[in-house]
Amino acid sequence: MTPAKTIYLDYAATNPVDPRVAELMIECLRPEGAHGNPSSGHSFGTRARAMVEKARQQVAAAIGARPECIIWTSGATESDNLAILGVARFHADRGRHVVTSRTEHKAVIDAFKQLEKEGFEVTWLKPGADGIVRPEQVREALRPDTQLVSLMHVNNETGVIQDVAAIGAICRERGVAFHVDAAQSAGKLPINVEAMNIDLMSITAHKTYGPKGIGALYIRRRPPLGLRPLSYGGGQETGLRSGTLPTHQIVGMGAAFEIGERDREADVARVTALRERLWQGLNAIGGVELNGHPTERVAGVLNVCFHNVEGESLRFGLRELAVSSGSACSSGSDEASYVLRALGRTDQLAQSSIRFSLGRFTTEDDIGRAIAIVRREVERLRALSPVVAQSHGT
Amino acid sequence: MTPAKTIYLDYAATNPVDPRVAELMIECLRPEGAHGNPSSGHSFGTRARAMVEKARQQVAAAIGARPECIIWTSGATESDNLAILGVARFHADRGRHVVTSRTEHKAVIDAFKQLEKEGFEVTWLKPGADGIVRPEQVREALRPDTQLVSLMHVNNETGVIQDVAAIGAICRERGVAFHVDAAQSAGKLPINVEAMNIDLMSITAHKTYGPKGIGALYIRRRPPLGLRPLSYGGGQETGLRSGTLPTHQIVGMGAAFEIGERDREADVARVTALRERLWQGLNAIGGVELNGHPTERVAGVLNVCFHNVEGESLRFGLRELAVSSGSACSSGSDEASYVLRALGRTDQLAQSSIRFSLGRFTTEDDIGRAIAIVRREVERLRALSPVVAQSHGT
Amino acid sequence: MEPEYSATVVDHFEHPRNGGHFEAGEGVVRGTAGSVAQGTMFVLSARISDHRIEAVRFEAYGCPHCIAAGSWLSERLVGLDRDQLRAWRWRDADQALGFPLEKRGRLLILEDAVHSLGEAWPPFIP
Amino acid sequence: MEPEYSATVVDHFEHPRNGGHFEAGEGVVRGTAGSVAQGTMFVLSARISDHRIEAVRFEAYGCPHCIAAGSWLSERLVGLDRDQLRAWRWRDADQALGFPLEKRGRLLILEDAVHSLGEAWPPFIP
Ligand SMILES: Cc1ncc(COP(=O)(O)O)c(C=O)c1O
Ligand SMILES: Cc1ncc(COP(=O)(O)O)c(C=O)c1O
Repeated sequence: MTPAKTIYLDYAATNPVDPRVAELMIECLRPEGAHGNPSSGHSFGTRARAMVEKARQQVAAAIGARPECIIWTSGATESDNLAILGVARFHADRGRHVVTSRTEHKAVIDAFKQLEKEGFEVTWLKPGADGIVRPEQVREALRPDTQLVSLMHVNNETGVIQDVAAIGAICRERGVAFHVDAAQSAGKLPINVEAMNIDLMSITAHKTYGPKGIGALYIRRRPPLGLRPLSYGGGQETGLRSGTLPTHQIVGMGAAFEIGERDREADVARVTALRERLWQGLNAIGGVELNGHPTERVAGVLNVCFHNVEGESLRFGLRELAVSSGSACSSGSDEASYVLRALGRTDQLAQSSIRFSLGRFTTEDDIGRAIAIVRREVERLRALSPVVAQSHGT
Repeated sequence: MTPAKTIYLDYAATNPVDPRVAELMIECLRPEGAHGNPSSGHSFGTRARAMVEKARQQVAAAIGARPECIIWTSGATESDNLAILGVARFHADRGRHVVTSRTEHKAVIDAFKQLEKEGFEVTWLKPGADGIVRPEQVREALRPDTQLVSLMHVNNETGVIQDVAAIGAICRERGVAFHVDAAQSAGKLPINVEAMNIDLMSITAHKTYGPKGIGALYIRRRPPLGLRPLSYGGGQETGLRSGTLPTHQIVGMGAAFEIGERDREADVARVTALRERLWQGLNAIGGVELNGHPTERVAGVLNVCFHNVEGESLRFGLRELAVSSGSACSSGSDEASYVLRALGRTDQLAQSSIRFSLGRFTTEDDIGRAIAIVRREVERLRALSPVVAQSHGT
Repeated sequence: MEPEYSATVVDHFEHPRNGGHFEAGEGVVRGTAGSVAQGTMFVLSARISDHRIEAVRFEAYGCPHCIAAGSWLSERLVGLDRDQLRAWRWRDADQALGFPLEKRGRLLILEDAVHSLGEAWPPFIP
Repeated sequence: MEPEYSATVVDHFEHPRNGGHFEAGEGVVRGTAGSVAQGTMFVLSARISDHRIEAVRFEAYGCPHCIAAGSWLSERLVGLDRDQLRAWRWRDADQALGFPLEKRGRLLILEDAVHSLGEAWPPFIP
């Protein structure tokens, strides 16, 4: 099975680079490109620096931030860790209670588990069966010694949207730092860090048609928020993130975010229509259920569980589709998605769930073919199943 | 002054990407490129994964390591921090003494300063006036509670080479973990981590004609060396470095290291000849001195101090040359290079020092023009100087 | 990473032989083991004639290895008598299909299904 | 990042006026301030005629701002008398050349050099 024949429906794992973005990156990589070290004082350096600063403005503009609040990282994983470990460790003497949810990305969950090892107490909020954490749950979790709340904007497995603005308002009112993992929402939903009272926000380029290996952390600067760096060195990015700045990567992220925000509404409308069509097609097969909230969801993600079909066989049967179950980092592992388990799905149903994620380059034809393939496989496997008779669906 | 007219002699700060490397990266960035997430199970993922693993072999082969000992990072800064903070923190209960030198890169120095804050005791070795740390100094510094020695292979400011093999042998004998920052030596000197008894080694692509923003840490695997990660998440790279792997960047680093090692001897011979010519030309101006050991040095770096010329005026006068004083991350700052200060240079002489660094794309013509420009400016500034009469040199 | 599947597994998974079941009736026996909650379930049904298995149908809920094993088995059981059925062991299937170590347990469920078929086979059936 | 230099600074740095010094002799006075160790040093020499400065030469060790300041000053001092020299203040140079805040101290060395020239100017010179 060559990738050419495979239909890519795994945009939530990573995106191809938009050709317009790739062009700009390629220019940087050419011999005549801006190859200087952005920290160097000479003309090669200042040329690269100017491109880095332009990209910072582009990214800042896309999320309603001031450019000096953006610091470059290697991706959302690093941004999440820098925000969570950074704030908690810096303010550890003021309090050791922190709050997050059970359906966060591993980068957040594992950072909080590390904090537990360092003596912090973590409140793990449990979302409802629809995947939503109610703002009231956050309010109830806050204590006088709470330093940080971290909740994602859009869940990577289900596409469910959290009401981060309402949660931000609660945190601001109580003077608790609020971190949002927005890896899956940038370019898909309107974001305004100021209006939403977000203090720290993780973003990454490769979920928004930019390159892999570059991300950013938004950090509120007024009043300043103390943060301990993860690593030390040349002192780039106001000392919070040392290391030579990768100009071509940053240029790519800047362009990707500018395009993402400019074309957002049109992109979302197109993707929503395709997703609707996919859902109608899958639903018609019968014995399927949507995972997560039916409407509070991002355009491109559809997570569906298939009754009476074993998960591994379903995935293998669908190998002409590049889709995923669980998140990419742990996919292929036999464990059921902890996100779907937290939403109350049984192990079996969680394992028989498939995340279809669509994006800018998904076509009508892709969707039509995908529906046909899923129908064929689900029906085929159900026909072999000893339990179909006694179940709902077919 | 446009970069086109400027002569790039700042290879030690960063390299342009070799066009052969750029081509491979560009292929990844195209719509038909390997854009999958290397952790995904589907064909897009496995295609990207295969490229990542090929690059791992290329990098491993270039340094005499087994591929499973290479883990990808965002650059040498992160590798240095992961190695130093990672080993020290993991083994903190077995001992809190660590050893390094005063002329390391900031990424090493500042990681050790952080360890001091965490209760470790650091022995800061002082190199001789030639920039060399004698292996005996290391032996004398070792104590029963020493956990880690970190010394760079090639100094980024002076190009001086440390005898890491001899130091490695001492550390191995004493069972102390030995980390080497080889950012400046990969592709310039033969490296064999096994033969040199190196336990951890930091490398970065952008000093070896690869892209900025990607590096690696070599970690000895047998016997295994405990390490605490800097950040947590998807569990990539055996849990030591989570985050989506940037295929195009890794492909670039792999190719850059393969080419670097294959062409090393020819490259070094060519660059050595150019550097010799540059040194002859500068020396003929008079009143100049080489910083660092005269022969134990890498081909491409020439750090020269100019008597009786004030540093800032010299640098501004030489702005047709992209050169640096100090390292890129701190250049432009008024402080004299701490590396040259540690070699016993006065503040004034350290400030009047220029690092010329040459590389694969430096031409005879570049060197000829550079010599003429330096002679012109140095003579011009000295003619205005009130102190030339009473000094050596002219 | 996705698990590896041998060519035999892929073949049987994509083109399962003898899927389904025989309607209950004279000369038809049925064996079953496992459950959906366990992630693996087999239902075997066999038509018996002249003290030997004449034909087998299988149904399976499980991973591709399990579906392939059901299909593969449906061909191998033909011609066996009741004692041979009761003596059947999982190793043959393992050898033919190359189950990964962590999936061996599922072959024991298959073995149980075969034995359950043997149990269901009344000694008096012709 | 490299410091910023105004167009005036760049012009004087690249084309310094009146660099060098007059040989000691009648009507020639010399003022000096600063040192290499301080990073900034000025030597001014002036030819005096009719109680006024007729011509100035400067030597400077220092940053581009300092070299520019020496050059700029060498043109401004012409025509000044002894009292004017002693009353000279650094603010004019700052205004003309735009010294960054952290370099203001170097202008005080320049002022010292001007005053030292004034001290060296014997009242009896014609
Ligand atoms: C919600 C969320 N957070 C964090 C990440 C990690 O991002 P990165 O791969 O850029 O480290 C991802 C995707 O992998 C994600 O979906
Ligand atoms: C010796 C040395 N170590 C570490 C680094 C940091 O490398 P990077 O920019 O890849 O983080 C550099 C260069 O910047 C260096 O020269």
